[in-house]
Amino acid sequence: MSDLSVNVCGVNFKNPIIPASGVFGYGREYEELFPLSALGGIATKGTTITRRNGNPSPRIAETPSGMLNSVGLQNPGIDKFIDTELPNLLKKNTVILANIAGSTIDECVKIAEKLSSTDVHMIELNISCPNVKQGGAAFGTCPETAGEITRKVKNVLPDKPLVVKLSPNVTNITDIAKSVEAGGADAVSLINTVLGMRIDINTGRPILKNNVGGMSGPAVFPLAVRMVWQTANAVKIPVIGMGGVSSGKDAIEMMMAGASAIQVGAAIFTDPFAPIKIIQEMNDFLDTKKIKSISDIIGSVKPW
Amino acid sequence: MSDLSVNVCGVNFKNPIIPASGVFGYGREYEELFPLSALGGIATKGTTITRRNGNPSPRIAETPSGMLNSVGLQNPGIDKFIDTELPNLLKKNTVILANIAGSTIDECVKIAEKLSSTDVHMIELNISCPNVKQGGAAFGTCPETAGEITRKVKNVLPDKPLVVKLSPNVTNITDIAKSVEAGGADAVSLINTVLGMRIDINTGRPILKNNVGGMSGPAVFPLAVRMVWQTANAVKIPVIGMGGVSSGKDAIEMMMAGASAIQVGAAIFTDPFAPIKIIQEMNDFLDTKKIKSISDIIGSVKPW
Amino acid sequence: MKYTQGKYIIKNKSAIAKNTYSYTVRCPEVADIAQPGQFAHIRVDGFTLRRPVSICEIDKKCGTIRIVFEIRGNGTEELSKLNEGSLIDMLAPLGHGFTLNSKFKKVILIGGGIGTPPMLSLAQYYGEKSVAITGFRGAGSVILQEDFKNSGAENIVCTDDGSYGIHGFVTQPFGDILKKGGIDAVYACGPMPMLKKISEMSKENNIANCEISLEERMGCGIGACLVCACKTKKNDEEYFAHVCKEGPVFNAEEVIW
Amino acid sequence: MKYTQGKYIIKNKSAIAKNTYSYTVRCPEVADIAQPGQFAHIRVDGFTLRRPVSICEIDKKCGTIRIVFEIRGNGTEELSKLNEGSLIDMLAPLGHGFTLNSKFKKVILIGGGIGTPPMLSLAQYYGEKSVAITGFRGAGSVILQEDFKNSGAENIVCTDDGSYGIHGFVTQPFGDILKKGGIDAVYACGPMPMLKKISEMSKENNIANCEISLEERMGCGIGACLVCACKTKKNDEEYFAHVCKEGPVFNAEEVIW
Ligand SMILES: Cc1cc2nc3c(=O)[nH]c(=O)nc-3n(C[C@H](O)[C@H](O)[C@H](O)COP(=O)(O)OP(=O)(O)OC[C@H]3O[C@@H](n4cnc5c(N)ncnc54)[C@H](O)[C@@H]3O)c2cc1C
Ligand SMILES: Cc1cc2nc3c(=O)[nH]c(=O)nc-3n(C[C@H](O)[C@H](O)[C@H](O)COP(=O)(O)OP(=O)(O)OC[C@H]3O[C@@H](n4cnc5c(N)ncnc54)[C@H](O)[C@@H]3O)c2cc1C
Ligand SMILES: Cc1cc2nc3c(=O)[nH]c(=O)nc-3n(C[C@H](O)[C@H](O)[C@H](O)COP(=O)(O)O)c2cc1C
Ligand SMILES: Cc1cc2nc3c(=O)[nH]c(=O)nc-3n(C[C@H](O)[C@H](O)[C@H](O)COP(=O)(O)O)c2cc1C
Ligand code: FES
Ligand code: FES
Repeated sequence: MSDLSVNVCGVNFKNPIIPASGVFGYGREYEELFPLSALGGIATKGTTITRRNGNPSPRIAETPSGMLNSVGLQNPGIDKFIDTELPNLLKKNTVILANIAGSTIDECVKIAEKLSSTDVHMIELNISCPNVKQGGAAFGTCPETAGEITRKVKNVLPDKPLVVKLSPNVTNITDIAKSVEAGGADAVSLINTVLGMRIDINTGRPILKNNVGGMSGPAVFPLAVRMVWQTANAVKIPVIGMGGVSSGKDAIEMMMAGASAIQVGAAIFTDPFAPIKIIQEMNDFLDTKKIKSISDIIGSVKPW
Repeated sequence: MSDLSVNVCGVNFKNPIIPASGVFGYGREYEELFPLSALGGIATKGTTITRRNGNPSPRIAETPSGMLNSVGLQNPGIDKFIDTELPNLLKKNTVILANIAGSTIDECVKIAEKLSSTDVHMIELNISCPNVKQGGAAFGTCPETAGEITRKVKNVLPDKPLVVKLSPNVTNITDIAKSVEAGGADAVSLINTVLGMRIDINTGRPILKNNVGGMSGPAVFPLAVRMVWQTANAVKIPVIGMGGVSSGKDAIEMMMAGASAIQVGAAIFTDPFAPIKIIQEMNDFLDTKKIKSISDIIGSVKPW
Repeated sequence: MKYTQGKYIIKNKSAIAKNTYSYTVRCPEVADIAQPGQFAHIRVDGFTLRRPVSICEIDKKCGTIRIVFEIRGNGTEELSKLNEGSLIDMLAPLGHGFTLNSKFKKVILIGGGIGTPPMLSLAQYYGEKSVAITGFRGAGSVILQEDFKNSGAENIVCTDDGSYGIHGFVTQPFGDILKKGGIDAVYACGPMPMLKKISEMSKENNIANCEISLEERMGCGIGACLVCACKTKKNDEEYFAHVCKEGPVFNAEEVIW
Repeated sequence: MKYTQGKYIIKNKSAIAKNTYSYTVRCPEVADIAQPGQFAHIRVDGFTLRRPVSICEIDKKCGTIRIVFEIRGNGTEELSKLNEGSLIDMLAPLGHGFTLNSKFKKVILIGGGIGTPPMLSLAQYYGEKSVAITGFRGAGSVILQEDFKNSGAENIVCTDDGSYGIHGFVTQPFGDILKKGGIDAVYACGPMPMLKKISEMSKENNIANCEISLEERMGCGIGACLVCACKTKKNDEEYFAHVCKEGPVFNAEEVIW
């Protein structure tokens, strides 16, 4: 039994595996299958200042080794989240990352303010949602804006670790990461989804009602590993890696690339037990290789 | 039997299917399997001013529904291409796109000059190779540089259609496309490969000796469709689409998104007959749907 | 909601129409709690997303459920390649099924095409108290007729081209029976235009219990990802319900068409 | 170069060691033209890239070839699931094989581990004129010994742990035979350190014909994509050769270690 615990900007995770924002809701449904305390943490569904209905359906499409989604941040709004979901989650003996998004900087700041007085463990600021018209990805693709929003949000969160979630739909991920680091982020997480499109050739119409959507799943894994590696080498703050992780081996690979913890998204749709299996497989790998602590492999890749 | 012919900036293709640059060499090896005249066209291996040995091996890795390569533009140099490969290719009764790349703008101009007096049908200027240190992707990720290099190359190619090949590793593909259009490009082609990385967790080293490489194959298809769609809606010049096409249905989908012709890369590794099968499947689709000409479906997608 | 995930043995496979397959799967823990109208979310090798398929029959005694599906795309095609003895990976039973009421005296079950299978478990519940009206394109796609007969339900079949049973749509015999009155509930599953028409006719005839089963593309299948949204009314307010959890069965009054 | 692509029937499958399988494939057009040292580029369902596997035996009369492979990763694992009667998709025969010379009087064939299979077709060509030296980790991974015996070759086996045959590396008996002299050619396939050592020893002993088979990750497999580059010397100049076309067999003198 190896030591799977990791520390990400001061927060202790019993293991590095965190269901990603948006696929896991607030955990209620998965509790039927396994105890949430088995997880390193949980990233909750992206929350906005007020309730959002999201985009019209269909909101999902299958792609080779992956999927597209265009949910568009459907959520009950921050007040309801804090009142009805968060208290329950905080009882689950796992790290809670509250994922938030806003269509203006002000909105993001307001949401963060509301969370600052709660007991939530970390805030994950999504500046990279490709599925909403305003804000979302727009924030995440310009280094200056990304830095500014980080600074203003961190301002109201002096005592809470702020993780900023980055978009892969950019020319230079390290520019954004550095700017966010300079803005005061305590960690970055990446990647959010890759903007994609599918067309139903029988109807001649896009499969998603939103026309385009965010690609995730194993297909994006090599892109995510590359971006995690580049980012981990560019900033000093920890990187939470995600994008296509579906096995313990994938998680190990992404941690070798520089991730301090791992989020798991689409893989949970394929197999709802994926996070649990990944934890087990990571443990097996470490045991076989006689590595005592998972922390030893973070960023351990030796480039040629 | 439907009409599969397409016209791309004045050049007639008997069908829209073109093996992509880099996977097909100069066609010699595939001639053993089928006559090159069955193809709409052939994009030749990227050629530089002088001979290049490329990157060290391993140069390829498997990924979920795709692959990474880091060949790094190994080629015999433009003079040898013109002397020994081009004359042979021009006898094959198919459209020849000479794919070229340079590490400086000057180099690109010199190569184009040399080709301007040949009978090659089109020049495909690669400003998006992720596998070379200088030039390559650097040109393709900045709208200004992309426009400038296009202008200078087009200058020496007044009588030859110039296709500029774009990188997907950018925040905004339409900015680059518009800039290249303004620079005088007769068409754009996209996407080149998506920068990715894989690590061998048993050795802790990147699988590719170049550390990172270009991802292609079905995994990137939704990303490519999205970029083709955005680009076709942003420019007036034709778009040659590619990225993950591996069936007639995929080709139809990408043409609906706005592509006037299709290049096929990684799919040829999986099945060397892929281009021939794709042509047949496109024909079958049109027949079933009673569509007379493939041109009718170009850009026909109706967004929601 | 209680459900489970597992790999279960296919006890029986049969091709029951062109491109249409029936699997009987041994899964006692699922059969034990499954309700008519619920579905199984099935993993198919090589695909990221699971495929939702309705539960067609529930045999608690044998510990089996039955599913019936048509090949529509790559996923169902791959699914159809499983054989007797193969394992099928299911997340089940999912969703909110039909409201069953043992006091109902007469109910109508309407299935259109591949929407027919979930009606069978209702026919088996209501037996002689039910009239099953099923509609298909043509004789070649008619399915489950023996089973409906065995259930004790009165059995009416229509085909669009008249090649089997009544020539025409299910709405025709449905209208005739409605006129006679005495209907406690209407249950339906099938294409949207059919469901819409049935809902309207039920409303006109003041049927309080008209329940319909909807389809939407799904991610998680259990209510966590909010992918399967469908516009509904709740207390006259617009409300994005989720087909996988609040559905797939909705009261027809709730649906916004 | 002549080759073809097709789906061919597996006539015989056998597990010949732990995780090691042998397939005999009926493909007359391939068998007809195949040469020892050439390989087949095999498509595996669910993977983008084909897997290169050496041709182990060529039976022109029966129109079959044989391949022997070990499970190393996901692709070979999937490949190992094919059964007798299944179709295997091969692009073959590919590459530049071993130089055969009927005038040679004595040749040494050296196979290390899963590099052993291509040596068998050489043993069958040279028969009693050849000495086959094969080396394995331990008794559990020893393969093809019956076949080498039947070929008429003199047969020497080594294992790293001494659990079968001679305790030690193939270079030991190789050195002994070299000393006796009279060797016209050395052919080898196996891990790089072994090949390097054999090349050096051959050079020291002035063996002009030392041919070794190299491995490199491949794309097309036929010389078009330039993926499988390997540094060689040609007329004393550095030259990027391509393992799939100019190799996999190279004269040891050409290789840059
Ligand atoms: C609650 C529910 C119950 C169903 N019960 C049955 C049944 O009993 N028998 C049956 O034959 N079919 C049933 N369906 C429809 C069935 O889910 C689809 O035909 C199937 O998912 C198509 O998958 P594919 O891979 O063949 O098609 P593809 O088009 O290749 O699928 C691509 C993606 O779209 C989704 N998709 C495509 N069509 C539908 C659809 N109509 N509904 C939901 N998702 C879709 C797929 O699940 C997959 O994620 C049901 C659908 C739902 C929502
Ligand atoms: C000319 C040639 C002949 C060969 N002959 C045999 C043989 O007769 N028997 C046998 O068991 N093996 C042979 N190999 C090695 C065999 O190709 C690899 O073991 C196999 O490709 C591994 O695939 P995988 O999916 O199991 O491993 P993975 O590591 O999952 O494969 C990932 C990718 O790397 C490539 N790869 C991994 N290892 C190698 C390797 N050693 N050489 C080339 N590509 C590799 C794979 O082809 C694939 O593209 C030969 C290789 C070459 C180049
Ligand atoms: C259905 C769905 C909904 C998502 N919603 C959110 C969200 O609300 N906020 C967010 O930051 N990311 C969201 N994501 C992105 C994921 O958190 C994750 O970044 C992405 O899916 C890549 O990981 P994966 O490949 O493991 O799925 C969503 C992804 C999916 C598939
Ligand atoms: C092995 C390999 C070599 C390539 N070499 C070149 C090249 O020399 N010039 C170029 O413009 N693109 C090159 N490409 C990119 C392809 O032409 C194409 O843009 C990309 O592979 C996406 O298409 P696909 O998904 O169908 O492979 C290469 C791709 C591969 C796989
Ligand atoms: S499919 Fe996830 S909420 Fe319905
Ligand atoms: S694998 Fe393509 S050239 Fe060798």
